[in-house]
Amino acid sequence: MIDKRCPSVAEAVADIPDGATVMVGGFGASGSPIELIHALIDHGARDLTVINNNTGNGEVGLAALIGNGQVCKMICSFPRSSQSKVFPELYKQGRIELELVPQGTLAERIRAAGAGIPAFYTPTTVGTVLAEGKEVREFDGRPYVMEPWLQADFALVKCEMADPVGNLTYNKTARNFSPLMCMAARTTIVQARKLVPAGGIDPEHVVTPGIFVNRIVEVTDPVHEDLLIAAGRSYP
Amino acid sequence: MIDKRCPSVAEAVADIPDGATVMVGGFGASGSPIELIHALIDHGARDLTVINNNTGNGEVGLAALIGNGQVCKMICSFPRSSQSKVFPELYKQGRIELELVPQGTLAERIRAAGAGIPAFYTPTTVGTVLAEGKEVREFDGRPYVMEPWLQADFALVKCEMADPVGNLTYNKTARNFSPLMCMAARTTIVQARKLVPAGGIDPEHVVTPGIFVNRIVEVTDPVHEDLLIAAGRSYP
Amino acid sequence: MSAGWTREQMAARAAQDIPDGSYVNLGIGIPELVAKFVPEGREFIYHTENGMLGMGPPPSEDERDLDLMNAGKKYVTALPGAAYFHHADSFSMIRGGHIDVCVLGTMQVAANGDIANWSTGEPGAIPAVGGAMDLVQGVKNIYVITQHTTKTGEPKLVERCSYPLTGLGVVSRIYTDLAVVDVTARGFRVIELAPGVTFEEVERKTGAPIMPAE
Amino acid sequence: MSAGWTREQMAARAAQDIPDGSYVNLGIGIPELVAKFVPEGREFIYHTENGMLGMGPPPSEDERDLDLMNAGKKYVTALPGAAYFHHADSFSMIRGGHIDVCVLGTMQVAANGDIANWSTGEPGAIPAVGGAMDLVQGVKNIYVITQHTTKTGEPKLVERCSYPLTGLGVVSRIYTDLAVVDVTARGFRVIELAPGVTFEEVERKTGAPIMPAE
Repeated sequence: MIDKRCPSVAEAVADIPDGATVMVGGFGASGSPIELIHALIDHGARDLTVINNNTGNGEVGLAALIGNGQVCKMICSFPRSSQSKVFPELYKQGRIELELVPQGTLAERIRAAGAGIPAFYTPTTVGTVLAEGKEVREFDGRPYVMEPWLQADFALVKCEMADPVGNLTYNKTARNFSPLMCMAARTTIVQARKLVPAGGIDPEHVVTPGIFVNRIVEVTDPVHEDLLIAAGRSYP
Repeated sequence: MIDKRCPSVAEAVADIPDGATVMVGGFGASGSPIELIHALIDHGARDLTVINNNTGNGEVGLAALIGNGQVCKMICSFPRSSQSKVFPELYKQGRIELELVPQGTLAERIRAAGAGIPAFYTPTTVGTVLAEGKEVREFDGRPYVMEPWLQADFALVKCEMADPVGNLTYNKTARNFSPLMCMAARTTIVQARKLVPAGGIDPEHVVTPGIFVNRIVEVTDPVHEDLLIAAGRSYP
Repeated sequence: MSAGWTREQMAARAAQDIPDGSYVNLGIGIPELVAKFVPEGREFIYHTENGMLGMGPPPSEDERDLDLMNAGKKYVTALPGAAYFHHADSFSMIRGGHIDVCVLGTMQVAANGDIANWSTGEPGAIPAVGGAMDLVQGVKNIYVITQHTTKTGEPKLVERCSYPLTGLGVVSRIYTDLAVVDVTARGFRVIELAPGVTFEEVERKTGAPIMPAE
Repeated sequence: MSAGWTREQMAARAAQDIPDGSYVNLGIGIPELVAKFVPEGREFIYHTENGMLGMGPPPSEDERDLDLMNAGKKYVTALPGAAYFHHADSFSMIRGGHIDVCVLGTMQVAANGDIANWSTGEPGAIPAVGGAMDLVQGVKNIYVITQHTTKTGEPKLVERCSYPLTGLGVVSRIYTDLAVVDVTARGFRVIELAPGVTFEEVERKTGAPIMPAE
């Protein structure tokens, strides 16, 4: 039987090289694959380009990865929040690059990569500074901006249930970007709260079909970013 | 409470005007909303442009709608099959127009309409007669064809379960184009095998969120095209 | 000088203009208050960009689910009939014109419907746009709730936005502490004054020509 | 003249070249037979365009579900680990390069990898393309299974396709009743002959220059 299970988060991320482009699931704290991110910190790959809606919070998870100096560029829609200090500081020091992408365009560019669509047109950003330098074209008399797909070498994703074939379900709004990132990355690495046998997920309820998943690690009791921050934790 | 239920298939389709563009769910017999199509035959709207993967089978459902002279143009990927006689005859007589669209492009054009994407690029059809007259453009050295969205006035769709808010689930491969058509049509009309109260569908299992649905008719024991054809039936 | 409408009253006034059964997306801040003032006999279905329709009020401490939050990253609940979906589907709802009303806060709105609510454009500031540009382009009706002026008394309703734009010509109606103002083809027009507020006060505090109610 | 490989033997030979764990899409006709000859110790996961991964063999009469069919509109089953999805997701798998192998029948294949398998181009014929053009552009490896010649003896492996193309330069390997043929940068090359078949016979029945096995 096909079995994409991987024994540990450490082994799952071990081949992520310096300079890789890595998509990280989650919207704020919800759906953030903290254990996989911390394994990537331990692993130590540098010069990473990271794609996430935000830039992490506190000094754990994505913020810790950035704080550890492993990220040279962030592609995101909202790089600050009440609890994000790490990215803003590095950014102001000119030590990290930022590509700001509106949230819907970010989602659609990731999906496009997964769907083999190299570019598409969207009304979002027309007439704003974020459209500067981009092709604008009219359809039915309305202007649209052309946006390219957004591919990645790896995706790190947290899910609720997984089977060994790689079928995934998510928990509530922790779903967010993760199904899209699974589609768009060359290698998709998933941490699952619960592993079930093939057939353990109703084929009607699968959100991410296994074809988009390469490695699955069971993390039965994942830490949650909000709770780590509330407890004043940092990583490593 | 929001309630999109409609008492009958006849009332559900009563405002479809002559000249409308109508998407019809289903892939071959699977997922074909036969009762809604037959109601449309009874209703009698003419000069319809119909979007479906095929052109119907036998002399029921979509084939009957075409046979009744109500359709002036079909947009589909595969207009013939072992049991489709109606369309081929009209087509050879020059009495019905055909826009042939590859299946994946058809699906993506419908999704694009629902997603507010007026055009996108696809590698499909590059270098073939189906790309003639279309814009071809290179991305990363590979040629792609530009394709526009495909909108519709109405969608007729069959689903498995529906709640009054319009959340839908489907049955197995009867899902096919239907969730996309729900997104792309100005008015989406659904026949549901089973109506459940709001909350009767787990929010994690919703395939089509209610925002894409306008009217729901319960058809508890829908006929299946394959069985009608096997029984030699025709409509009206 | 009158006190005009409170934040709650502004939200309640906006809620009056949203038809029953609307799909509604509420921005962070005063717009969120709209959900507290749904008129009797109406029901709105709330969309949140991070992948949910049928969003309900904040949970009590013990019903809180850390994986159930809104786009403002606040914990919320799911009402019967809710649905979860991924970000591409969520923004298909926005970009595809399926959401009826979006109520947003703003820094500036111009007489031609331009809105600037994402960046002050200050050098060194960290730009953050989120879903704002998608919402203003995609949602059918863009309503703005805002104080009529800034804390320092500068008008927020202006002839031309000086801050970087979020979208061009997208706002149709503005609810301030002083008035309800429509964006018309000929510019701002008051359609209702807060109790005790005069048109002259509104005119004085507006940074562009404004027409009185007809 | 040898009988060469049977339809089943062609399918079995193709199956040998598909690695364990591959995601596979099988065209209608001889390609479907590949599923009967999966080599010992390997497992393929079958994709069908109409929205399913993990497709299993045809059902018995009493386990048949009218809503569970493949792209050829034949009834099928779902194996443990199957998933259903809509058409846009299904063709994202195809167009996005997620499917490893597609095995197709054909009318013609050219020495440069062009394939023509959707239309004879006859005037008056009803064109029907289905998912063929998506598959040949999107799937990583396009294999063709076909008789080496038409029923009337015309070569199907040709210098240039005379029928309307499905895709350009996409085919990498061809399994015929006479040989396994690779499409290389320098044209056709035999990599294996069916038992009792000579290279000369293959060469004679091929409509383009062809190189012998090395």
